[in-house]
Amino acid sequence: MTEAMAVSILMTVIGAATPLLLAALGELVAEKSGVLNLGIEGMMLVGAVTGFAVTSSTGMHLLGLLAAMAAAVGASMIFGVLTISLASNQVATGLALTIFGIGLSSMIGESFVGLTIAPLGPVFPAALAEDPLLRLVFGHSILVYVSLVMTAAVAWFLTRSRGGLILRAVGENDHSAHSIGYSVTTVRYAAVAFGGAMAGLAGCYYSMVQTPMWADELTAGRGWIALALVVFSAWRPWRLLAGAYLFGAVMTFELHAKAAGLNIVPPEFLAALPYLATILVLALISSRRSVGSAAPACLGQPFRPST
Amino acid sequence: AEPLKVAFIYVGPVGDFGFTFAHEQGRKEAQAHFGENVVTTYVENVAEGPDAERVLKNLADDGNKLIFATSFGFMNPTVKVAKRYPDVMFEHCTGYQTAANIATYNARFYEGRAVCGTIAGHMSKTGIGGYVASFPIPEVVMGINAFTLAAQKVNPAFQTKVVWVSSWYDPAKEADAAKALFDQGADILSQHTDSPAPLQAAEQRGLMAFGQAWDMSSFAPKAHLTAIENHWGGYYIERIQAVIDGTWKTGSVWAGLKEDMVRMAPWNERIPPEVVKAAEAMRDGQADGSVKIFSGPIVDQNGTEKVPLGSALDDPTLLALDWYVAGVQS
Amino acid sequence: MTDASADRLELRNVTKAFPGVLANDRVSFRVRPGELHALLGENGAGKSTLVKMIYGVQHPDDGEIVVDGTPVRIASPRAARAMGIGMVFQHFSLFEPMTVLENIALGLDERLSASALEGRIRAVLARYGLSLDPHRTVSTLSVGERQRIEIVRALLLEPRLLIMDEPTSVLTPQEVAQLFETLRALAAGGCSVLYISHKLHEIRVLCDAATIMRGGKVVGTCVPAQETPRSMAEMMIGGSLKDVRKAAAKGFGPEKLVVDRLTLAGGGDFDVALRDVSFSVRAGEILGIAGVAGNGQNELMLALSGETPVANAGAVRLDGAPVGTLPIARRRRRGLAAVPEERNGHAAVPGFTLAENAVLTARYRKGMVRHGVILGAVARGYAEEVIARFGVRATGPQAMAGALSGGNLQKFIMGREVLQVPEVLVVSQPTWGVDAGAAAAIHQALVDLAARGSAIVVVSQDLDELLAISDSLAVINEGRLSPKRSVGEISRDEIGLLMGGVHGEHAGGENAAEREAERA
Amino acid sequence: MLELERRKVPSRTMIWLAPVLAVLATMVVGGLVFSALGYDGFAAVRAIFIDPLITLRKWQDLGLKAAPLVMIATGLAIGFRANVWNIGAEGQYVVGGLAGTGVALATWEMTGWWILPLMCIAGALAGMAWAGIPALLRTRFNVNEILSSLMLTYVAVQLLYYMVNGPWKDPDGFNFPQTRIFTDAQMLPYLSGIGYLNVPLALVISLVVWFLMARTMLGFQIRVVGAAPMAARYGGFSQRRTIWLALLAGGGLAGLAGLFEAAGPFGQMVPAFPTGYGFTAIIVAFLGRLHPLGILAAGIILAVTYVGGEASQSSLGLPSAATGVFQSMMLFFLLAADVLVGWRLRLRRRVTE
Ligand SMILES: Nc1ncnc2c1ncn2[C@@H]1O[C@H](COP(=O)(O)OP(=O)(O)OP(=O)(O)O)[C@@H](O)[C@H]1O
Ligand SMILES: Nc1ncnc2c1ncn2[C@@H]1O[C@H](COP(=O)(O)OP(=O)(O)OP(=O)(O)O)[C@@H](O)[C@H]1O
Ligand SMILES: [Mg+2]
Ligand SMILES: [Mg+2]
Repeated sequence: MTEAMAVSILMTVIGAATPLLLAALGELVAEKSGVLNLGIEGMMLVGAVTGFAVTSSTGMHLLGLLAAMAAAVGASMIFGVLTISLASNQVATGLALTIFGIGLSSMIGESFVGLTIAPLGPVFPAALAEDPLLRLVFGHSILVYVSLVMTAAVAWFLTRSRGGLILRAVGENDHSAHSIGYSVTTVRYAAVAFGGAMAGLAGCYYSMVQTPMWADELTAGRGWIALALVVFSAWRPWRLLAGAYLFGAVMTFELHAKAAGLNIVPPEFLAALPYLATILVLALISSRRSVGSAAPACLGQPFRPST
Repeated sequence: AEPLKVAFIYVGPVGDFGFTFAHEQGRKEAQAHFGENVVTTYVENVAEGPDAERVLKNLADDGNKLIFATSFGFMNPTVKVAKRYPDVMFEHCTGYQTAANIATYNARFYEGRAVCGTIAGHMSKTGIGGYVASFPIPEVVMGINAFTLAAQKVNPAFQTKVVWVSSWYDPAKEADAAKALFDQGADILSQHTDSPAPLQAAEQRGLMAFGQAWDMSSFAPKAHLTAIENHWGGYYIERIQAVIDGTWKTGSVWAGLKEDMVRMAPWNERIPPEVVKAAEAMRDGQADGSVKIFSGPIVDQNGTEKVPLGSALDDPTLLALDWYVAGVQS
Repeated sequence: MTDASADRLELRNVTKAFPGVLANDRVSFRVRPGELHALLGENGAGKSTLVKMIYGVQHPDDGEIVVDGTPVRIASPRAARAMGIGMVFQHFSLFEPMTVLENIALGLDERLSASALEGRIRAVLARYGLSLDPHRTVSTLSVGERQRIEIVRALLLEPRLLIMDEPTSVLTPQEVAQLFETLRALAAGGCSVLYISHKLHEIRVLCDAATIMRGGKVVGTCVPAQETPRSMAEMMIGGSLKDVRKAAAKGFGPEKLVVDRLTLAGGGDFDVALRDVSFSVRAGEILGIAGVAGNGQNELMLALSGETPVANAGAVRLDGAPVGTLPIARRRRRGLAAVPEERNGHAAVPGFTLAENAVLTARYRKGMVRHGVILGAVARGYAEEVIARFGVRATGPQAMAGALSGGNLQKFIMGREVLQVPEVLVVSQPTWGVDAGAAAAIHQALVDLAARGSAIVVVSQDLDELLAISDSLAVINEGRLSPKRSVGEISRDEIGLLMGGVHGEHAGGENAAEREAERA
Repeated sequence: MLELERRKVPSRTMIWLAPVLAVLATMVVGGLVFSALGYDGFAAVRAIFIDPLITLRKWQDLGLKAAPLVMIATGLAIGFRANVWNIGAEGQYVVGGLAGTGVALATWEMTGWWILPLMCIAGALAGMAWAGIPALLRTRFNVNEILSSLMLTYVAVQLLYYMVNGPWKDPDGFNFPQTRIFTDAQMLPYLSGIGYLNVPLALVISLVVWFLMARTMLGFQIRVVGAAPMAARYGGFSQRRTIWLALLAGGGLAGLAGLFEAAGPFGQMVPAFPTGYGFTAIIVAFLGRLHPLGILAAGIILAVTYVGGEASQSSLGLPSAATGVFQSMMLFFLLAADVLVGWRLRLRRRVTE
């Protein structure tokens, strides 16, 4: 294997991991505040189509990214109003959000099918990324760097900042947080909105970087994998990063194994591999340390303060 | 007179820019051709199976006299519904069951694949072609073989590496599959999945690829060398006219370049003139019947001679193809 | 700005309604600076609601709150804290997986660096002679230590009004004494304390003044030192209090329940399991088990009831037969009933009707199930019987358990078990947070059940309760049970020492040592 | 200002009224939104929600579509009641169909009354086995069943692809990935005017589950574990056993539903077998508020939107995505209206300000 080839494979791994990482970071923060949002896939699609549509109409990538975040935050607020203000069941609401996102994005995207945009390319000048190894450092789109910076930011926020302390407190014991004077509702809305914004960015990764186009169900179920990664990470940002890259590697391995003609196992088995691997790792992680203690205690519980 | 009602059912969204999109273009062409004399409607995203059966039945109930079922998986539902509506005509795309009121039609996509193979044989520097494939059905197997055989006529050492993505449509995975193929040495890509994602991957790497079902050059102006276009409009016009004239009869049509059901999209400027010439020779030869891509000798992956010199694979064998020619790595 | 002569707090006609309940009805009273002021009342009298409004968690519908002579609107706990009002809640407001430091930081509005905060915490601890490790995780702390977090959190604000809602229900007598010293020191420094408790003898020794509430209204005031617990209780319930009638001691019957060297490996963070616990209870006997929360009571309850069967069948014997490995339903069929301390969600399902809650434990002994099908009429009949015989205030067997007040639900639960006439009944905290009237009724039911020949084990942190109803007593500490003694033979002080871990011959583990160090 | 105020006891009226309100709100808001998008919104509402109900010949379509949804949702609701979140019914449905197919292929060219029952047993057992994996993972390794059941769905689909592309490919099928067509002995009886036998069976299953949940210890156990796990342990019900029970019930019914589809409308196994019933059933379960009879109604409502959605494509040119938008909107409104069960809206004036 040449150096260039190794770098190229690593680039593919990073590409597969980045949107998962983005979406999962948002979900991690939402879950830390006690909200389980199963609507990641729906928010990603809304973000993906909006990002593409706006970029395609204006030619400005940045505007596309911002609009995508705004649209996905909007979608997340439907979920927020229902689960936070109206205390509805989070599992059902999240699923409904996914179905809604699939339908809505398809309707918005109808007139953008068949169009393409200039992909959101590397941020650094191409000259910097000529050497394969440097390419590994400087050859990515802005979203890759955002995902890394956000991992550090979320890790810092949760463990070192006062806001993070409050967020964790709300997810751990909403009633206590309320009675010592924190607004559970506000904190959760903020966390859900953050989750939406990140899912929106993740969606853009598909529609603006990976495959600069719009087509129905462009994300093809990646939101669910992001959800699994959060549990996999035991709600820790750096472990999430590792998980996303591991998962990206497994998915890339599957394709390389096939391209290399490694046909000792049926292709269907390779296709099922990422899912089997997830289950296996979940089993290992969950049994070793009790995930019960890692999971925010109020995760999925509705909260209503008495006034 | 009452306009004739004609319906289409599609397995995917009309916006897939692939297989279903091409059928939809055919429908629009027919509608434009007949104007007010014919009313065409469609139902998209119909799941193969009971849903298709119900949709077909409802379309028949709604007074449609001719119904095009445009996916292989609609075969059994079509057969069931056709039994109950003997005076409605059904046209099933890509299947093999006919009846008094069911005709089948399909395109010889492999002829287009052979043209792509010719170009690949000339243009590939590494001698390795990549192939992003969906499922190993005869249609796909046939295409892989035709592509490889044509390329080997130019470059006998040509190899085709196949990645099965187990999906007709998963852009992110198709793109990653394309990248994996490039990383393993392929520099030219063919696909039998429906999204333009592999083309975009080729564009980003500065490599080459062929479009699927429709001219996809807008997605990859540099990488897109040509595409195999599915051109259904002519057939649709012909069959609708037959119903209007009362001359509709069942039958099995498997048409290709000759009948204009398969077309090649415009050649990319980067293809050198002599390669264009070779490609056009391959295209025109197949159209006039002078070139048969599946003529012997053909050796399969294990080295067994499948087709001896002097003979060619017949249609029934082709339609059940399940082995790969030597040089295919799947 | 603040008038030195003004009351620290004055309430004027404060009113608060919840659907169907007028929780506070024109409540007015005053608290002087430096005063230790008690707020008394039956369950549901409206005490917690009132103090939550003073702390800004809830807001009055009507009336006025005056702090230091100025009428104020207290929008939030943060606003309350800014006015110098601190509060220790009836139910802890702590975050289990976080450290003591983080928990305290959450209760402060100032932004302090971790080290500055730690310094301040240590200063407060030193000033009031309290001990607490700021770096421990809450989930590893005992109940007493947890409460200290809340107190430190309040003290750090240097409050001028400290509200304490039932702070002592989980503390040892020694810890209570220490808390009182802290409060007196605070009061001496000019801080007013508004103190809610059901433990009337504590109020007598601690408080300078008391306001008594009933049904959301203020019904009187008194100077506790001049009253007896009984007289105060009678003011609270607005009638006379019945004593527990105990039949003249006749001899006990045969041994019903024998626990023989019951040992449980510790699980979880707080490593208190059971070590060689042995005791026996005879027919007609009530055995009280005293101890500070978290010393193995829960594990003992679960092992006795069968909620978590133990490995050694002989460790628990019922009428001579080993039942240690049997699950709870099988033990119940053999006549062993149990009532855990938490009523909502453990002893009863809040979202189920009373009839369904009857099915929860009485289905076999009361024949409520045939061929796997629930006989609804039988269940309703039994629930009705419990309601009638135990004076449960509920609309009927179809009332939701969650719609009952805590005391009434507790009566229902006790009645549900007692009317099955179990051979052995094991109860934990039978009257926790229950007012005097309901408590008396529950105590009477236990005594009567024993008189009919059942053996009863009562696990409680309330020494007065145990002394009032038990025939014999044992103390649990760090998973060890002291030998059983007849109630007449043992003094309060002795019990207090045993609860603190002083066994005479053995000085216990680290915790006990720590506690002793504190006492010194 | 308008405030929500907790009711002492959940409102019985609202339990029934909320879904009705939700459907009405969907029609009104959906109509307005689609009009704003440039479609004939109210004609769309009529086509999607009303026409299938008033067109007699479409009733059979409704039954066909509703039967699998109702069966799967009924099983899932058992789990949801126990706080067990099996969202992988789609996978259980697929393996149920696969197991039945396996029996059908093994009994090829045999006849006998026992073949179909054997297929049913195989389908139900396979669904249970597939759901048993999350149960085992949850009870043994503490793995969240939401994720494991979902991941297994993708695995089941790949298993299906493998079988129809490989060992079970119809030898006379021109190498297309599909199995032989089942023989008459392997097919579910077709009752003219009603549909396949699974339609009446779905009704029977609803009633049976309703009785089990409302009247028997089994249902009691599941409800207690869901409502208060500690109380369940105290009552002598094992949570572990309930998790198993809940997942097996959901998996078994999904597996059976899969077999019914394979041996009914499909009549063979094809790659297009997974149709999303397993996911839609989750919506049906909630729309039916986890009550077997409610689920029956909800299954029919969803079937109406599907059938109506297809019709509106050819009649009004509405895109197929519109159906999903309407369905999710309906669920959003239901979840919002649900608040009224436990809470009441009331006007409250602030006295102190
Ligand atoms: N959050 C609530 N919503 C509606 N009603 C409530 C709520 N909390 C309590 N109640 C009602 O108020 C009454 C008293 O309940 P609560 O549990 O506060 O009793 P309590 O009198 O304080 O008794 P105890 O101290 O024994 O718990 C009950 O009738 C109950 O229905
Ligand atoms: N959030 C609420 N919603 C409805 N009713 C409530 C609520 N909080 C309290 N109540 C009711 O208001 C009344 C007063 O309750 P409160 O908790 O103030 O009593 P308390 O005197 O503190 O009782 P306890 O001694 O049990 O602590 C009770 O009837 C209670 O049920
Ligand atoms: Mg109370
Ligand atoms: Mg209180």
